[in-house]
Amino acid sequence: MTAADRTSALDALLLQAEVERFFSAEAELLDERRFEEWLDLLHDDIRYWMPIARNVRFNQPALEYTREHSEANWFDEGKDILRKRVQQIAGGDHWAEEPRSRTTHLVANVRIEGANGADVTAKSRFIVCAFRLEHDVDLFVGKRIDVLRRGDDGLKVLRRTIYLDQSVLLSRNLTTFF
Amino acid sequence: MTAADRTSALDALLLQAEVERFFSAEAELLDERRFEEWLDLLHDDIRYWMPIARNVRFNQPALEYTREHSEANWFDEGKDILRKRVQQIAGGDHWAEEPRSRTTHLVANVRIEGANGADVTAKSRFIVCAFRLEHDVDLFVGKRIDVLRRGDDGLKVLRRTIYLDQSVLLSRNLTTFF
Amino acid sequence: MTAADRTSALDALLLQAEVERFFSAEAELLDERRFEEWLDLLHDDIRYWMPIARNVRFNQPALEYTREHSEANWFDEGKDILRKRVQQIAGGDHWAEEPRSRTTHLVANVRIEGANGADVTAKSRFIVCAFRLEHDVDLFVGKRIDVLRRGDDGLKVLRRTIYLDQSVLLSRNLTTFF
Amino acid sequence: MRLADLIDNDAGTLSRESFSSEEIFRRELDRVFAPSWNFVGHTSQLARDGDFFLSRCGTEPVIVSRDERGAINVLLNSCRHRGMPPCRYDTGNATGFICSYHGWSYGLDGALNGVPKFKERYQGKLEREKWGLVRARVCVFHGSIWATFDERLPAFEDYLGTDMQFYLRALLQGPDGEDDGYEVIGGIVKWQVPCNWKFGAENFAGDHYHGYSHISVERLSVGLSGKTSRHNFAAVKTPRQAMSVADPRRGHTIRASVYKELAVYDAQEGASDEVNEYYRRCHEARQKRLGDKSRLMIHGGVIFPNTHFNSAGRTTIGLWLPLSAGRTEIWRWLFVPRNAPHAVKDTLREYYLRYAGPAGMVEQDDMENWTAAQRGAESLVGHRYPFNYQLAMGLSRRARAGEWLGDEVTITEDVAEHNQRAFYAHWANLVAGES
Amino acid sequence: MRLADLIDNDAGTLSRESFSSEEIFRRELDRVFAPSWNFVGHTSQLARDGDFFLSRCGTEPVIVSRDERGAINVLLNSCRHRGMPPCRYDTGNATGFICSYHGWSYGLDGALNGVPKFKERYQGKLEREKWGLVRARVCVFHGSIWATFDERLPAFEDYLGTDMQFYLRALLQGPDGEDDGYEVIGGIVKWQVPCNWKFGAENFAGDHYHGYSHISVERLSVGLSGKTSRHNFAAVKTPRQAMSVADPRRGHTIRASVYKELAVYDAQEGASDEVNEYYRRCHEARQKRLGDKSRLMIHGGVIFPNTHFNSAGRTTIGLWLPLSAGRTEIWRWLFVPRNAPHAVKDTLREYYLRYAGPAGMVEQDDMENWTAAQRGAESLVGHRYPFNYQLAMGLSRRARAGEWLGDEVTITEDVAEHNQRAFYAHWANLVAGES
Amino acid sequence: MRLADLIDNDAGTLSRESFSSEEIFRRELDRVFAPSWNFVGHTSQLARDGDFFLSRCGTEPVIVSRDERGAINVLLNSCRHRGMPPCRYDTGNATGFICSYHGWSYGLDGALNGVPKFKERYQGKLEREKWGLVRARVCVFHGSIWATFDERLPAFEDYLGTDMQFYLRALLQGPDGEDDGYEVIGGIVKWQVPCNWKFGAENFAGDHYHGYSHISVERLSVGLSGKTSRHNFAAVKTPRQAMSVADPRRGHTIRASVYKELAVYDAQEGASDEVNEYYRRCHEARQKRLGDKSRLMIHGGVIFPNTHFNSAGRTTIGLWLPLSAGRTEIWRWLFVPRNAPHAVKDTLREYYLRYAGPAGMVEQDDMENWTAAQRGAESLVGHRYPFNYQLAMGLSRRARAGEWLGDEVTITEDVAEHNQRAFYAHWANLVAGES
Ligand code: FES
Ligand code: FES
Ligand code: FES
Ligand SMILES: [Fe+3]
Ligand SMILES: [Fe+3]
Ligand SMILES: [Fe+3]
Repeated sequence: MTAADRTSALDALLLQAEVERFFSAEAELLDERRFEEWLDLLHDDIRYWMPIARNVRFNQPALEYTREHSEANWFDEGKDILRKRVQQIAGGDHWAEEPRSRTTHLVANVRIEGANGADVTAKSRFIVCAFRLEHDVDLFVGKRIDVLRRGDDGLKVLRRTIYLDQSVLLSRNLTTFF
Repeated sequence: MTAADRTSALDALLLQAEVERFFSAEAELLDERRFEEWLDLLHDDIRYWMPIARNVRFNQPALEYTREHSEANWFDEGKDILRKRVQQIAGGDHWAEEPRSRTTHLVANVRIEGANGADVTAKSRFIVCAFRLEHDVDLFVGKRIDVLRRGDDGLKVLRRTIYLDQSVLLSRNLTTFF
Repeated sequence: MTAADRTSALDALLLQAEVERFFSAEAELLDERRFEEWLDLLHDDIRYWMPIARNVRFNQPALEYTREHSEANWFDEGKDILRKRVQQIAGGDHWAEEPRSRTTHLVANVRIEGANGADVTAKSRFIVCAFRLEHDVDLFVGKRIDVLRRGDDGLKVLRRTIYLDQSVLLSRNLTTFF
Repeated sequence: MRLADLIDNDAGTLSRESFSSEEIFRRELDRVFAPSWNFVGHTSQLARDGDFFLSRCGTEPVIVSRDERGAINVLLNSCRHRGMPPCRYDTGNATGFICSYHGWSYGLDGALNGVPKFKERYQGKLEREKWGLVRARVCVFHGSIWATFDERLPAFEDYLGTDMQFYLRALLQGPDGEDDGYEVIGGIVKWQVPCNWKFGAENFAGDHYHGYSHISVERLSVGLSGKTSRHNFAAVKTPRQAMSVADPRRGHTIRASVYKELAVYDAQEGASDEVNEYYRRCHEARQKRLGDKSRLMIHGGVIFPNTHFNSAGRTTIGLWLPLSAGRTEIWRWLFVPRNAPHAVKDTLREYYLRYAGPAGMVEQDDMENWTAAQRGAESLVGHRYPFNYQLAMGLSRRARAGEWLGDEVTITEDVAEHNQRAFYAHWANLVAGES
Repeated sequence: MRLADLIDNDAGTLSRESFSSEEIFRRELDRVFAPSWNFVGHTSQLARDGDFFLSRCGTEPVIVSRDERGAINVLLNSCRHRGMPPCRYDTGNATGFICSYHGWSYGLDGALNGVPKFKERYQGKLEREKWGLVRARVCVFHGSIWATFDERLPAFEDYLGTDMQFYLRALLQGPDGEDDGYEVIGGIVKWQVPCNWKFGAENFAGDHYHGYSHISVERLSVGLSGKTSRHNFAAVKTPRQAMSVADPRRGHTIRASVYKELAVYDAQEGASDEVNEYYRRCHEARQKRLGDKSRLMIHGGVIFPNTHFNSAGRTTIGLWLPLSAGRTEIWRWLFVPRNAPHAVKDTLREYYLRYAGPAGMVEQDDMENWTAAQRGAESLVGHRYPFNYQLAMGLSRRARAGEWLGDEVTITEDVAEHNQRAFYAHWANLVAGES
Repeated sequence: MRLADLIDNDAGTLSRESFSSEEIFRRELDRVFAPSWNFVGHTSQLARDGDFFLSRCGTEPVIVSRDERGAINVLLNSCRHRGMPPCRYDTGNATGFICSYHGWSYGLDGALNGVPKFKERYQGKLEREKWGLVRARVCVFHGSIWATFDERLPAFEDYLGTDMQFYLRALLQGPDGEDDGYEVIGGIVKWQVPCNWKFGAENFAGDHYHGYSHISVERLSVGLSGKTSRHNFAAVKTPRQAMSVADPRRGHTIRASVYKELAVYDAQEGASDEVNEYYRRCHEARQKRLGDKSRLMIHGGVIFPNTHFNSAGRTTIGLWLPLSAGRTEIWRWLFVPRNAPHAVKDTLREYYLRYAGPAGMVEQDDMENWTAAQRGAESLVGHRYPFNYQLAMGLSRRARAGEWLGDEVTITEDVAEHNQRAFYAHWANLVAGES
């Protein structure tokens, strides 16, 4: 390929690596329970949305996931609520997380779908395992679409859409972040 | 290292990134049920093979997986049959996939083992989760070896070997692609 | 960015790719049961440590994992013991692995935390699945911190810390390597 | 253990085996759930003819459908030929249901309309009219849909009783006091909890006492008033009296408060000006419409055995579906005022999502505690030490006859386990009594 | 429920609890599976002395081995000392089996040959000849291997009955009509389905009626003829009569067709010239060899209780291994004509793989429907509404005495639930009858 | 099966259902575990007042705490109000335990100290002193802590019996023979095995016979002597006599050896000079302190029913916690000499980690075999073929009265299933006998 192609190909690589590093570092903050620092990775205007999956006829895909801003969702909120969740866990009196769960956030298949201006859109797959107390195990599996916005202090999550594959949640709680 | 080494190292990186992007994009097509488009990623001469695992004596590894072209396998077919499977799901009358399962294809440990001429051989690990209806969960774990052939319209899967770790399949069906 | 920045960014990429390739190749050796070759990837002075997780008060994180060199751990050993484990499996008379388990080692979220001199420190997440006999399935999930030392024959694992998320191990055995 | 020893109403104690014994669980299915009316959904989910959704009637999977004549049907979702569910979509619009096994087809009302090879091979042997989907008895009460498969059970209104009709109707009144004032928002929240279904029942019935469970969220402000605490009404200055209301003969229970005087609107839903204004107007309209009765604020309750509702600014209805003694599936419907502006609906919706369910900052701690308490119910040594329900025992009384609080019910003011005792007394009669 | 009410043969109905009750399941293990002959494998899997493979005899794990004298043994795979399975390899060749717990060693015939410290520490107390692996009774029938641990059961031939000997023998004849004409291809397909084992039994017994399950694959061409449809014989123009054949006294059943005249070969296996030619030659050889009887085409059937076979272009034998009332493990052996060229074997093999098992485009929809139907069998309200088996009731008759279709069996022509009724009538006798 | 047929003491056989029947399992909980003393931990885990850790007493979750007065308490970890465990930390230091459900608070001794709204709403109805955490009876024996919730059970010393007091005391003596010579290292190893708890019991009771399980590790050198083999004492040249010691009336058992003369120290712990020197000194101190009795080397044993210990260079105590007939949770405490230098403690620790538990090169093969043997215990045909316990039958004898080996116990020298027979004879009396 031409030198120019090569350069832009390498630029794409650098961006890919930056995004993957961002997601890995984010996962570490969550698994190490450094939730305050995690909040700093979220844009102040973040929309954090996890719809509920429904079983519908093959030709009605639009019905499959509950709609943002109008239907019931697992999560459909902004940074204010996310901050409250962090404050709740921090106190050691949020019994659903006291003692703390041991979580592993695994992010894979990161693919940058596009970048325009300051924003990068990335698709990924996740497996989040949460172990707590002696025997409890929860497994959360699905897909994520992130819009990352670049600012003076690097990338921030501007929008996160989380598609959880479960319909009836087989766990009692969703106390972990995705 | 020398400039030349560096250049070839970066070339290797570009190839690695291209293959990972290919697998991620493929996984998205499957999880988004864009099966027709997925077929376009397969070479017309593809061999799609998933042997059955057997428990054998440590010094008889050759017996561990059923042989291609002569023994029973989970899959051992070409594009014609894969296309029929896609056509079957497309109708909305393939009850095992109606309503559709919600799948997540997670591909990791992608390692390019070699490239000769137009062909690239890549090893990887996969976890495929399939959720359907209210409560059903299937977990498929194993290894993949892909031979990708480069043509005018990019890479195509020429050969896919899928080693599923289960011996007795603990699921009722294998309606997802790997 | 400046040409110098770009160069060092690309260097970082090359290192990242090298480490990921190292982990992928290692996982393949384990899953293909090429344990002798796997031992060659370990530094002669390796410390291989997997502590036991405890449920403790949120403000006593230091108590959460058993301490190296003084408390009970799942693993807390050097190359000599690891070699014995390999020799034990090799004989075909280590019943816990005869017939052999079918394992898949999946490593993700590889993030290089730092490199000083010959040593590279990398954090990662793992899912290890072990299937054996007709129906047995074990799932091991957690985090890894590796210190890799570069020598004449490439990188070697100098130190591996494995944080398994389970507290009570829900499996009868830990016959796989992590 | 002897069933007669399950409960000691005088001591105010209940055996832990009530929560952990699979034998008692099987009796519950037979004697508590089978002979009960169950909430299965709301008319706002069936806007057009042909609309349907899947639900549960106790343990039973049902289709709730609206047919060509606009009638609402509750059908056992199981083909009469080999049991296959003819409907496998959570929701949709259809003209009928075809079973994917052998192709028998049913109408929206459950009628068996089509049978392959009917003429040639059944030759009149198959009486088609007798082999439609099993139809449940249905009652629509101020928009809520109720069903039972028990033919001998009294009509739903009698099952409720006069007083509970009043309370359930009140629950379904919009913030302005108008009947059937709510609609369901799309998406039923469904999840599972590894505990006995009665931990939920007694919590919704009248657990004013478990504040300690929620100290973490009480530190924060999650309500609409902007005030610290999880409840909107925490902002209201008008003094009120908490009370537990129970129908001992039927097992229904209500958590409520009565304001000592007509309450002033204190911006308890003052999340934004628009929302604030809406609720202020509703508040006034409600006082005008209901007068003295507007002093009543229902917090929630339980229609025996497992239909739970919340109110007091959060109108939700939940089903606690028994899977086993130690496992329960919960379905939760979220309601918003039918005529409210979008901003109000959306504000309420967000409040529900951060409050309730597995992602709810409040209910997460309930779920955790119930799950842990279940382990205690399973302790074998523990079986020698019953649970304690003595809170405010002996302080209940018949509601003042003739007064609008009802005269079939008994009441305890302030924090109490009055409703739990009433719930379990009725429950134990059914489980342990002659059948 | 009362066991007497499990089945109503006159009404043609069967209780749903037959599929969902764990109590009935335990009776089945005792009264249906224990006293039965079971297919455990095929002689082609044991080419050399010392060859062995693991299998199941009903619920029991067994070793099937060929010993030094060429004899076939079926042994309970459980050490007599502490129960450890002495063989843990699915297949292989060995001189015997050593238990990895304390090292007792057994011969290929199960004899206890070696006991550590036998002389010093057992001192004649241990009667070694009495402590070999438990041996099953074995019968080899035209290449198929059958076993039972029941000493009182009649010989396999009597268990089959005269007519079923004819049908099973016919099944095992190659496409050219030669006896024992098939061999197993390597790799037994094993998987689990969350449904009762009898959903499989009644499907293989005679469910000609569930075409609707397979409309998706019928749209496509998956057979060898290249014609649309899943079956090769769909290409045959010679008119034929479907029929269900059952032995009511033993519970065995056959799905079959009889061509109204000697069938013409219509390239139904015409996947390629080579395959086509092979089958044409076999077709003619078969007609020459069997004459009028070559009009019979067996589709499949069930040797009571849980050995299932398919035929009519797909020769496979399956075991439905009961794990619980609601869960079953399936093992499937795939057969190809012993003397066919590789191209034929490979073509058949690919046809099987796309047709059968969890990756089979046809059987996937069966599995899905059985799984869903199991939920219906578990419905508590459903227990008041039995399953319907009325299809073509009252149309069965004794086979014409003396004719080659058999005279112990009863037959219904065309689509019917005749075989299911016969299967369940016999099953109910065993489960509910005096023992 | 008839319970009377569970065991045949004369034939030396035991029914496989003893390991697989859930009915027998329920009887075990009631008749074996409830009336037993259980090891729950060690005083070295409670260095300071306020220290606590979670443990199990048979099936029961308990808190083991040291209160303000230094007293050790074993408390059922279940709130008396609704059963919630008031302590959810595996270990820590606290002034008491607050239940997170409704906030009842308990002291380190289990006293119910705080009840929200106690005065206002319980109004004397709640007798607080009667509603503390359930306290177990506790006995501290040479540093080990034992507990039971059975009030009628004899004192721990009588439960042990005179001879077993001697053996258990000896086990807890340091390598220098000093009483209470060990301390626990941090971190209890916990895991689950899918087999019946008695496979562990009989292994620890006296399975000298399963060497074949460990041939892989015997090929290697994992002991401290550097010699091939897994055992340190393999290096000792002084001849010794293996023996099985059992208390038939109580079910306790000991695996031991007696050196034919005072043993010479053969660097069996010679991992390093420092370790070697330490053990040489201890060896001499022990012989001086114990004299002739120092010829005794305890390998391990079982305090009936499920407290297992290892000795002979590896001092560990394990609990086999019954979850179901087919599943067991194991907790393992690892001990090091209290006064040894760090090098010795660390060397021992590493030896334990490579030897014991799910990552132990030795015990991995035990776990695998027990798991596989459980499948054999579940075989239905197998239920007609009991397990064999005939090894060295008829060779046991009463210990020489008056001699220090004890006179309540019976002994068999060399490899034997003597202890297993004694264990099961006592077990069967409890399970099948009149209660
Ligand atoms: S099960 Fe519905 S048609 Fe047969
Ligand atoms: S169990 Fe086979 S030798 Fe002991
Ligand atoms: S359960 Fe402990 S205070 Fe209520
Ligand atoms: Fe609450
Ligand atoms: Fe079918
Ligand atoms: Fe052992």
